Amino acid sequence: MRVAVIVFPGSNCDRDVAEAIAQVTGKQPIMVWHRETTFFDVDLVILPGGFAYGDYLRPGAMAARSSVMRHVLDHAKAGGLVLGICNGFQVLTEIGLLPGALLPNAGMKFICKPVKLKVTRTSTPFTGSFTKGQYLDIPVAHHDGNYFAQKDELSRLEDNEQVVFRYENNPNGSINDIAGLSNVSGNVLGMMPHPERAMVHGKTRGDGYKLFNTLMEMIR
Amino acid sequence: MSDLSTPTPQQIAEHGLSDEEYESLCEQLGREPNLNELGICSVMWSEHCSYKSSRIHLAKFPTTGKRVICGPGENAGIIDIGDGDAVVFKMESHNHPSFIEPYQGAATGVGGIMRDVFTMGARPIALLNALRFGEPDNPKTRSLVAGVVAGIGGYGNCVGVPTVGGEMNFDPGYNGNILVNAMCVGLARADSIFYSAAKGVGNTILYVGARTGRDGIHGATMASAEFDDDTEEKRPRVQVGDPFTEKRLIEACLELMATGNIIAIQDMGAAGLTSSSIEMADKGGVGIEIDLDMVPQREDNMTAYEMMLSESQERMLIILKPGTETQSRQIFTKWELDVDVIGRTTDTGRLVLNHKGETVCNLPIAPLSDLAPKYDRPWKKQEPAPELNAEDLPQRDPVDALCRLMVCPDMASKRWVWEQYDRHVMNDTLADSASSCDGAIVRIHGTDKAVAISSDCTPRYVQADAYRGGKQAVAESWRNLIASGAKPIAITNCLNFGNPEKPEIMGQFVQAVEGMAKACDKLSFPVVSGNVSLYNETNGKAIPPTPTVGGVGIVKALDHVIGFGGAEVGDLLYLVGETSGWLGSSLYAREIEGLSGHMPPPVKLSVEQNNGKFVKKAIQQSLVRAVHDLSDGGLACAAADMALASDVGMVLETHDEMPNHAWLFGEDQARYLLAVPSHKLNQLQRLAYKQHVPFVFAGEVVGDDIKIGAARIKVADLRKKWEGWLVKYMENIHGNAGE
Amino acid sequence: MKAIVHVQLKPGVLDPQGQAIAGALASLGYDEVTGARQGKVIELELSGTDHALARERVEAMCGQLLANMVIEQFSVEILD
Amino acid sequence: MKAIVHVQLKPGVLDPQGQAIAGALASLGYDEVTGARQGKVIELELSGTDHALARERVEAMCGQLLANMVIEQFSVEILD
Ligand SMILES: Nc1ncnc2c1ncn2[C@@H]1O[C@H](COP(=O)(O)OP(=O)(O)O)[C@@H](O)[C@H]1O
Ligand SMILES: [Mg+2]
Repeated sequence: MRVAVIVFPGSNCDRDVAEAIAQVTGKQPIMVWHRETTFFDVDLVILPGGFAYGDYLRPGAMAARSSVMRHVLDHAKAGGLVLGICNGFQVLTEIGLLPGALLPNAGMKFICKPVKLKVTRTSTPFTGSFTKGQYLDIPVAHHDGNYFAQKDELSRLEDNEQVVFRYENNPNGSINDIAGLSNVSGNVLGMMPHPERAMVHGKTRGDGYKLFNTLMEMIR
Repeated sequence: MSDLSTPTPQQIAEHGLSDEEYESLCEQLGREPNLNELGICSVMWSEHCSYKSSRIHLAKFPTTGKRVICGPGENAGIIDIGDGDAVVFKMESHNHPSFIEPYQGAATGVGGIMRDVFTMGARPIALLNALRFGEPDNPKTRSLVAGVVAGIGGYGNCVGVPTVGGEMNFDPGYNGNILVNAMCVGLARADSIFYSAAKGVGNTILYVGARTGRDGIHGATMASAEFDDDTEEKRPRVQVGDPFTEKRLIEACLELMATGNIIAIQDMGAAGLTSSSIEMADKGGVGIEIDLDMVPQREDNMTAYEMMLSESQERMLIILKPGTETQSRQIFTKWELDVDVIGRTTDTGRLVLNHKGETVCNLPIAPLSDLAPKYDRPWKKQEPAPELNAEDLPQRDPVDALCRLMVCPDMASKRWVWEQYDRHVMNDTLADSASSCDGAIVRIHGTDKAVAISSDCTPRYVQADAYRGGKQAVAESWRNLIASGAKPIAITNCLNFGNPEKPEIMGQFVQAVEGMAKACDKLSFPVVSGNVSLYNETNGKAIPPTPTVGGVGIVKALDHVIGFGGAEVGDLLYLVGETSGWLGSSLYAREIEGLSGHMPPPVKLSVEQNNGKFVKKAIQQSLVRAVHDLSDGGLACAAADMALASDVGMVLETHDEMPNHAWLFGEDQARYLLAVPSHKLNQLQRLAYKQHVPFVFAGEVVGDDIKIGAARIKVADLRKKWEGWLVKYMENIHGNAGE
Repeated sequence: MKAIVHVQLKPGVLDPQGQAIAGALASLGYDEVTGARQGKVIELELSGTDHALARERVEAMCGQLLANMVIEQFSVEILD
Repeated sequence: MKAIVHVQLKPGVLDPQGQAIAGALASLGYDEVTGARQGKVIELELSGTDHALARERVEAMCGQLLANMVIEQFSVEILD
């Protein structure tokens, strides 16, 4: 599996996710600086967590307008895989690869804690090895994870079964408990929780590991 | 004002220099300074920059050791943790700014301490904070808590350095003067550490980072002045932090460090360009000439005075090797940071500033640094505090008392705080505020080693007896590291006191320092960095003396990491150390009996060491399932912590000869509570016997209740109360919470 | 020249900031406040003198970056 | 009634958001932008009809909650 991790000024989970990928695939992903204008040929593009451009204006807004994002759009439109984690999810909504928007948490506070996620869509390369209704332990750490979509948009994405993960106990006010969302075809996934922080669970493999591993097996 | 004019007496007074100081300055210069020079001298001679009241006492700290690479004097202390790795750390106060503007004050405190660490070549890997607020009922407290916590999180989370621990107390003594002490720990390679000495003549001085604005002018003198009701006037001097710039600055500086282009590097902290340039010149034994027209400026028409005294954040000064300018600039340009050559080193031993075609300052370096005033201020020994006799206190329901202690503001769960901190970014956090471990544990990236970190101080002890209190703060830090499975190595500290010109405050300071020094010496736990914050007073009333200790230890193998959350039903509870039932200045005395100011517990350092050695062995030989040091609230509170963390019930023993309150809540030092699996008991007992360690049966892990004699409470009910206090308090938020 | 850009949430979009403000004001005793919404004002310094052109360009900036058209709407004022 | 509250950073106070916005606009090719500052607008729905009283109350809200007087300044408009 060839993987690219996009690095924006202010990204801060880029190293963490790259190491998670390396742990699963045995291969270092390529790190792509946001000013990159040449095409990169990979299977999966990851938009990592962090505070690209300090989350100024709106989280993900400025990152979404980086030159590299044109390639990410092309890649996604050609059916390539894109995973946006936390700040990466915000970038994906800002650039329109996913519908809706991520607003400040209902409590207006940053929240860092473990959460339980229910898998609600398995027909994606990211979740193909999970079963519907299965629970995953993957932590969140964000200030703006309160997913919102207008009514008709929301019913459309529910009808299309685009919701991939829902919170068991909604930490941020997210509409319909949405924690992770895909596009219709399932090749683009945005999620607020950080799978790269769930690589181990005690002495065994964590659910983040399982997610990345699923991805690798699907592609192989 | 004309910056080149000779200052008026009023201007001299406004700059906080005493008449004698001004005279001595003129004598050293051989003339009167102009206004620019006065501004520069006054910040350099301020308490904050010159440590004029504290220097002679700080010299009492032991600062060397087998593992010490760099002790106090540089931006941060450095210890060797083996395999070519080094850990760089320091703690610093941002008390005054945080009281004025809690969000920005705390945020810039975090930013400032990180710069002290990465300027030495280390990548910051952990942040902690020690916070002291006024009493919860004070109308300002709630919004100060909200603002400070949001500011700490807002900055650290954005930069992407985990905030892994800290402490938070409430006391009316901090009503008008809160304490915000931030600590940063960084990781470097021992063979690529960067210092601030500007060696060599004719080398380029590079300015990098944010532009200079008019913010924070006089911050250093403000930090050295008491508060009064006119504090409002000083408000516009607060600085706004920009964590996004800090993040890029870290990456760019580390990238530049890897090139080998740097001769010296220094962050611009208090007194900005002034103190950074003077310190670099002084350490390198050179002069410095700066062309102020080249300084990146945020605002129009800035004067020399403003540029030199600005405390705009996120700026660094770098001395480059000749010929590396272009490559160095490119790195900062890539990170979209301002960068410019602003001057060069000279052989004159002077600080020369040119602005708009004029020389606006020409001062010899030495009077500003080495020859700055140094005082042996008069100090008064504290009267010995009275002893508190446990027998004189009434008998009470022990479980009821336990509940009241666990729910008091100092003991109640701080979840509301630490859930706002990203504790896991960088993926190396093994134990944080949520983890029920006496120290925070952060793995050395890519290895099977870790550092343990703890921040500690018990101000009520220091208040009653500064010498004992100073000793105790160091001992508790050491004990916390032991109890988390680490070998304690060294400390940093932040000494928060009132006005040193008062002999009784100076007395607190001197005795606390002597107590700390004694403990550091005996425990082989040297001081490698620190910070002093004096004049923490409002309307003449000083804060409780608060010498915060930030301890760092090494965990050699990750399976040595232990906490107090692992106790299982069937385990036996054993108490390590001797219990006399010492209640003077205890949490019990304060919360239950409303008594304070009695003699705090003695700190016997050889006992501390011996007991610690035993506990370390017990951990390394896997003889225990959970370990907790005993501190506030003694045995009963440590047991309750363990019960809550392990989600188990406990039956606690009572004592035949001692009243319950003494046995359960006494705060004798050098003690630990262990949860021992029954099949390991024999082995552990033998070890205790061999090491001459008091090892006393204290109870059993059983059921769902905490039970003492006939009294009991469900652990689940205790949890609700313990978790509930701060949330309920903060949900009532009124007033301005910052951003 | 100067441009003042107002960015507001579209009607119907959840406004957690506004809600938090309304809640806090109520708990401070300002019972007359029956609702609050929070928006942004962005002030741009612009070179040039052509107002019509400036407006056109600033509206483009809004569409491209300053507002998120999924949830926000904007208005532009050009001043000297 | 309605109150429109504008909250802005005081002159001279660093505005990291504004700086980042100006930078982003420049890199999108909007070279005419020479500076940007970001502020807030808070719209309050108010019961009652007395404008003078409303203004007084809203100014109190600003001092107490809506603006951070250490680094911000505000202005209030009352509308029907
Ligand atoms: N201000 C704070 N920031 C982060 N963590 C905190 C803070 N205050 C308390 N904590 C965390 O809460 C836990 C309990 O704190 P405390 O009672 O002070 O510990 P102890 O007395 O055992 O050293 C610790 O893990 C500590 O790191
Ligand atoms: Mg402890």
